[in-house]
Amino acid sequence: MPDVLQHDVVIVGGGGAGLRAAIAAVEADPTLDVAIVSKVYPMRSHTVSAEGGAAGVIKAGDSLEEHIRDTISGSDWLADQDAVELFVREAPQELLRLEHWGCPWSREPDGTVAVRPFGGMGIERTWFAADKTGFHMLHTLFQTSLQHERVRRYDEWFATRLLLDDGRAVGVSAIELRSGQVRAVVGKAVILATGGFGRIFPFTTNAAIKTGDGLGLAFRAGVPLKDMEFVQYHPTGLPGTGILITEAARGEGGILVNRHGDRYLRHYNLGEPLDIRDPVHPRLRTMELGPRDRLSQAFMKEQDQGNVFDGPYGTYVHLDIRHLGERRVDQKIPFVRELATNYAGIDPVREPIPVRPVVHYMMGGIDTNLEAETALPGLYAAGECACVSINGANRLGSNSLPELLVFGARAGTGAARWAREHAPAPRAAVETQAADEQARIARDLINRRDGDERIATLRTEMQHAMEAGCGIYRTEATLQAAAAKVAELRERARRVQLDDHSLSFNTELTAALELDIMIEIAESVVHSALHRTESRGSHQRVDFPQRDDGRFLKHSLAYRTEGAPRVEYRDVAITRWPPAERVYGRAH
Amino acid sequence: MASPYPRRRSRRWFIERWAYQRFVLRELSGVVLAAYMVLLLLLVSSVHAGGQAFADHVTTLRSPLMIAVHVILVLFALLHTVTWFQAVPKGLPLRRGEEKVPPALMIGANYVAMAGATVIIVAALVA
Amino acid sequence: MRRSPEPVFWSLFSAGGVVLALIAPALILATGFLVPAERVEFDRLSAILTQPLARIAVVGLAFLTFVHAAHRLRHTLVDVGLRAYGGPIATVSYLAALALTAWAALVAFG
Amino acid sequence: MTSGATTTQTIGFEIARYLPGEDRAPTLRHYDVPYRPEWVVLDALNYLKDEVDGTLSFRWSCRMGVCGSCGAMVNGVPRLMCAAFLRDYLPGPIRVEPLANFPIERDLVIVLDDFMQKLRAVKPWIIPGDRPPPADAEYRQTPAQLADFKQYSMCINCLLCYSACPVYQHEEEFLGPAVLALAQRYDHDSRDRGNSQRHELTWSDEGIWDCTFVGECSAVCPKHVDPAGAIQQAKVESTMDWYRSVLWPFGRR
Ligand SMILES: Cc1cc2nc3c(=O)[nH]c(=O)nc-3n(C[C@H](O)[C@H](O)[C@H](O)COP(=O)(O)OP(=O)(O)OC[C@H]3O[C@@H](n4cnc5c(N)ncnc54)[C@H](O)[C@@H]3O)c2cc1C
Ligand code: SF4
Ligand code: F3S
Ligand code: FES
Repeated sequence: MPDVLQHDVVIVGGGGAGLRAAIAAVEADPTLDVAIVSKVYPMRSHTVSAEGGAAGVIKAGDSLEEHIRDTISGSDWLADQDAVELFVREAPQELLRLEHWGCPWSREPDGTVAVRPFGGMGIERTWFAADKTGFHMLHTLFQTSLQHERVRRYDEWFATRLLLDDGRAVGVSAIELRSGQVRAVVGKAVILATGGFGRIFPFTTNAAIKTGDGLGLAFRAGVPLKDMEFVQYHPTGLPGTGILITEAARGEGGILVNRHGDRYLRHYNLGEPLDIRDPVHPRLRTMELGPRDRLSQAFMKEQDQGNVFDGPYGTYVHLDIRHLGERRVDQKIPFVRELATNYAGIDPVREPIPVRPVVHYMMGGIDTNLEAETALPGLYAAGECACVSINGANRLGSNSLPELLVFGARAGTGAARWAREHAPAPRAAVETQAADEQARIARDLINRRDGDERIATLRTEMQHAMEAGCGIYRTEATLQAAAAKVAELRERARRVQLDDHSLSFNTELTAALELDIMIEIAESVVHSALHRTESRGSHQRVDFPQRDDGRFLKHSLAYRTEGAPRVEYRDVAITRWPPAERVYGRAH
Repeated sequence: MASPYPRRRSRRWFIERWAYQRFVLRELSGVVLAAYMVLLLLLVSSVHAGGQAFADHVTTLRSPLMIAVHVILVLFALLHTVTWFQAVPKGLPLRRGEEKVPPALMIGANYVAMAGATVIIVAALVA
Repeated sequence: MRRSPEPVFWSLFSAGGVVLALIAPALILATGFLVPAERVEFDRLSAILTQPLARIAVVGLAFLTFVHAAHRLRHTLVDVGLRAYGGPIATVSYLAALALTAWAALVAFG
Repeated sequence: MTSGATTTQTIGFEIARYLPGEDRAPTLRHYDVPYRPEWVVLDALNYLKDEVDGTLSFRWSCRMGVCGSCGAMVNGVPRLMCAAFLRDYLPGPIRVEPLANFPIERDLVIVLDDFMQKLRAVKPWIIPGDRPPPADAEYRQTPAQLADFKQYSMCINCLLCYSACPVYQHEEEFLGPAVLALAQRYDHDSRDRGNSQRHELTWSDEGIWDCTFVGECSAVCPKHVDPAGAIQQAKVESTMDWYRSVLWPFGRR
C-alpha cells in the first residue's frame, strides 16, 4: 500500500498562488500543518517568468473605481463585477504585504514604490521590480515561506489525481519523482494552484510546466471549467521561441510598426499616435497601450493585408524601443535587452525587435467563487488555474500577479478554516485510491510494451490543431476540425508507448501524464469556443463578429462526460457597471 | 531504493582548469614575495654589517642566477599587484547614489598610487 | 555568538596584500636591478636604514609580508587537498611567520 | 520534425547517462542532432528526448534563463542549457554532463538537497526586529538603498556557482556562493534588522571564511550576481565589526 502522509491543508503548486496560500494558511492558524506538493522546486514555477508588473491602486490621483472600470471594460464585460471589486480593493494590501516581506520593488526618489503604465489601464498603477517582477515576487514569497516551520514541502512530486471521500476532496496521489513511488498526500482541504496551460498551443510564452494539470485533476473529479474559450494572445513574442517581450516595453514608450514603417495600430480604432518625442507619449489606453486582444487582432489584419515582415519563423512586425536610449532601457527594462540580444540576436538599443502575437494567458480555469471555493467541498483553487472571474474575456496585463496574491490568500485562509472544522478522511479510503492510481500508472504507462504512439507526435498534432482551429480568429468550420482532431488524439493517447520503464526521475512518464490532461483540456477549450456564437474580447468568431449580450453575457461551464464535454452557462454578475462599448484611444 | 551517484572530488582539481591554475599561481605569488622578503632582509643585514659586506652582497646580486631570480620575482610581484587591485572594488564597492563607481576607476586609482610609490622609492634610493 | 578568529588573520593578510601590491614591484626593481647596477650608494642606503623609523618600517613590512604569505600558503594547502590537516597547517604557518618576523627584527636593529 | 534545408547538417553530442540501480557510474553516450544555428543545447536535448531516446532525463522549464532549472556542464563549464547556443560550439562534439560537485540523481539531474537546506539556514527573509512595517504603507526605500542590495537579489538558484567552486567541491559544510550572496542581499536591505541573527552562521568558518576568493563563481554566474564580490564585502564588514567589538567592547553592537 502506498504511504499516506497526513496534513491539514494540501496545496498543489508552489508558484505565486500556492506559496501565498500556504503563508495565509499558517498565519490564519499557526497550529495547522500545511503541505505544498509541487512538480518543480517552488522557485522554478512559472511565476518566475512574469516580467512587467502587478497592478494595485496606491498613488494619489488613482482610485479603486478607475481600476475596477478598466478591468471590467478590458474583460469585455464578462468579468464578475463583485469579484473585480473585491480584487481591486484587496490588491494594494497584498502588494504592500509583499513589500513588507522584502520584494525589491522599483522606487521613486522619495522612497515610495514606483508605478508604470500598462496596456488597457487608464492610469499608471502597475508596480514593478524592473522587468523581473514575477521573478522577484516568487523568490520573495518562497524565501518568506521558509521561515514557517509548519509548511512542509514535497518538491518534485507530481500530483496525478484528487483523492475523494464522501463527496469531498481530501488529498492527492502524487509521484515522488526521485523514487518513482506513488504516495497519498492527505489533508482536510485541498488547494489547487497549478498555473495555466499555454502548452496546449505550439507557440507560447508559457514554460514547459504549464500543462494545466490542476484543471485536469478538478475536471476529472466533476468540477466544471469556466470560460475556457478565452485564450489571450500577447502581441509581442519573439518569433521562433515565443519568448515574451514584456508590455512594459510599450509602457515605457516602445512603438509597433509594420513593414512599411507605419504605426499600423492607428487603423484599428485605438486612437491617434503621438509623436514619440511628445512628452505625453505613450498615452494611456491608446495605440500601443491598448488591450492585448485588440493589438493581437490588429496584427492578424495587417498580416492579411500583407503588411508584415516574413521571416524564417513566420511573420512579424517591429517593436521599436531605440528612441528610449540605452540608459533608460538598462534601468527600466534590462531583461528585454538581455532576451532580445540572446534569443533574437539583435540589440534593441540599436535595432527594432521582431515580434508577433503569441499564446500567453488563459482566462479560463477551474470554476471558483469569491472565496476561491469550487463546487467540490473542501477543494479550493487560485491563480491562473482558477477562474473567479475577474478577467472575463480578456485579462489586462499586470492583473494576474495581484490576482494570484489576492485569491491565493483567500484560498489559504478559507482552507485553514475548513480544515479546523472538519475531521480527516479515514485512512483506508485514501489508501485504496492511491493504490489504484499506482496500479494504473504502472499498467498503462511504465510497464506497457504494446503501445504504438509517441508522446511528442501526439503533442505536436494537438498543438497544431489548436493553433489552426482555435487561434485568434475562429469559425465553426475550423473549430469543428479541431474538435474532431482532438477527439481522435484522445483515443490515440490511450495507446501511448514510453521508452523509459524505470522509476527514478522518469520525465517521460510525467510528460505522458501531462499530455493526457492537455488533450482533455484542449477539448474543453474547443467545445466552449464552438458553443459561444458571438465575438467578445479574445474570442473572435469570424462567423459571428458581434458581441451578443442578449445570449452570451454569461460564463461558459464545461463539464466532463465520457464523450465531448457538456457546456452550460451561468449569468455574469453585473452590479454597478452596465455593459457598454469598449472604447480605447478616447476619453471613456 | 536506488541511490544517487555520489558527488565526485578531484585531487587534481587545481590543474584541471586554467582558471584554477591561475588561482593557484595568484596564491603562490604571496609566498614568493615572502621569499623575496628574505632576500631583502639579507641585503639590509649586509648594509648594517658595513661597506665591505655590502659590496660582497652586491657581487652576489650581479650573478646571472640572481638576476634571473629577480626577473621571476618581478613577474610574481606584478601578478600580485594586478590581481590584488582587481579584487579591491569587489570587497569595497563604492556608490554614488544609485550608480556604482565604475570598478575600472577604482582600479585605475590604485595604479596611480602604485606609480607614485614607485617614484618615491626609486627617488629616495637613487641620488 | 560563535566568533571566527579569521578577521584578525584576514585583516593582516589584507594589509600585507595592499602594501605589497603598492611597493613590491618597485622594491624588487631597486634591490634586484638598481643595486647590482651600482646605482644605489652604500652611504645613502646605510643612512636610511639606520633611522629608527626605517628600522621599524622594515620590521613592519617583514611582519605583514610573512603573515600574508603564511595566510595564503595555509589556505592554498587546505584547498589543494590537505583540508584534514587545516588546524596544524595554520599553526605552523603563522608560527613560522612570527619566527621570521623575529629574525627580521634582529636584522633591522642589528 | 519539420526538416528543412537547415537540418541537413548534424552536430555530435556526448551526453552523460546514469540510471541509479542499473549503472555503476555515469558514462558518456554519443548522439547526433540536426544542427540549427538558432538552437540552444536545451533544444537539442528536447529533440533527442522527443524523437530519439525518451529515457534521457534533464530538468528545464522556462527556456529563457530565469527559472534556473537547466544548469549542466557544457564542455566542462557550468552553463544554463537554454542559454548555450550550438553555434558557439562548432564543429562539436558538445559534451553535456550533470553539474559538478553534486550527487547525480539520474542522467543530467543532480541532487540539490544540500543547497536547499543551506538556503533556509541563512534566514533569507526580512527580519523587521525593532522596526515593524508601517501600517497601510510601504517602507520608504530610496533608489540608492535599493541599489545597495539589488544585484544580490538577482540570483536564480541555478547552482552554476557551486559547480564552479573548488572549495565547495572539497568542503561540503561550506555554505557556498549563492547562499552567502543571498544573506548579503538581506543584510543590506534597509528594511531588515536581522544581520546579527544571520552572521552567527554566515560569518563563521563554514560561511565566508571558507571562501578563498577563487572567483570562478562570479565568472560563471549567468545573472551577474557576483557572489565572490558579496563574500569579499562580507569579509570586510565582518572584520570591521570584529575590531569594533574589540576596541569598543561596551559599545552598541
Ligand atoms: C512570460 C510571462 C510573463 C508574464 N508577465 C506578467 C506580468 O507582467 N504581470 C502579470 O500580472 N502577469 C503576468 N503573467 C501571468 C502570470 O505570470 C501567471 O498567470 C502567474 O504567474 C501564474 O501563477 P500561478 O501561481 O497560478 O502558477 P505557476 O507559477 O505557474 O505555478 C504553478 C505551480 O503548480 C505546480 N504544478 C503544476 N502541475 C502540478 C502537478 N501535476 N503536481 C504538482 N505540482 C504541479 C508547479 O510545480 C508550480 O509550482 C505572465 C506570464 C508569462 C507566461
Ligand atoms: S549566484 Fe549566480 S550562478 Fe550562483 S545560483 Fe545564483 S544565479 Fe546561479
Ligand atoms: S568560487 Fe568559491 S572560493 Fe569563493 S570566490 Fe567563489 S565561493
Ligand atoms: S530552462 Fe529555465 S533557466 Fe534554462
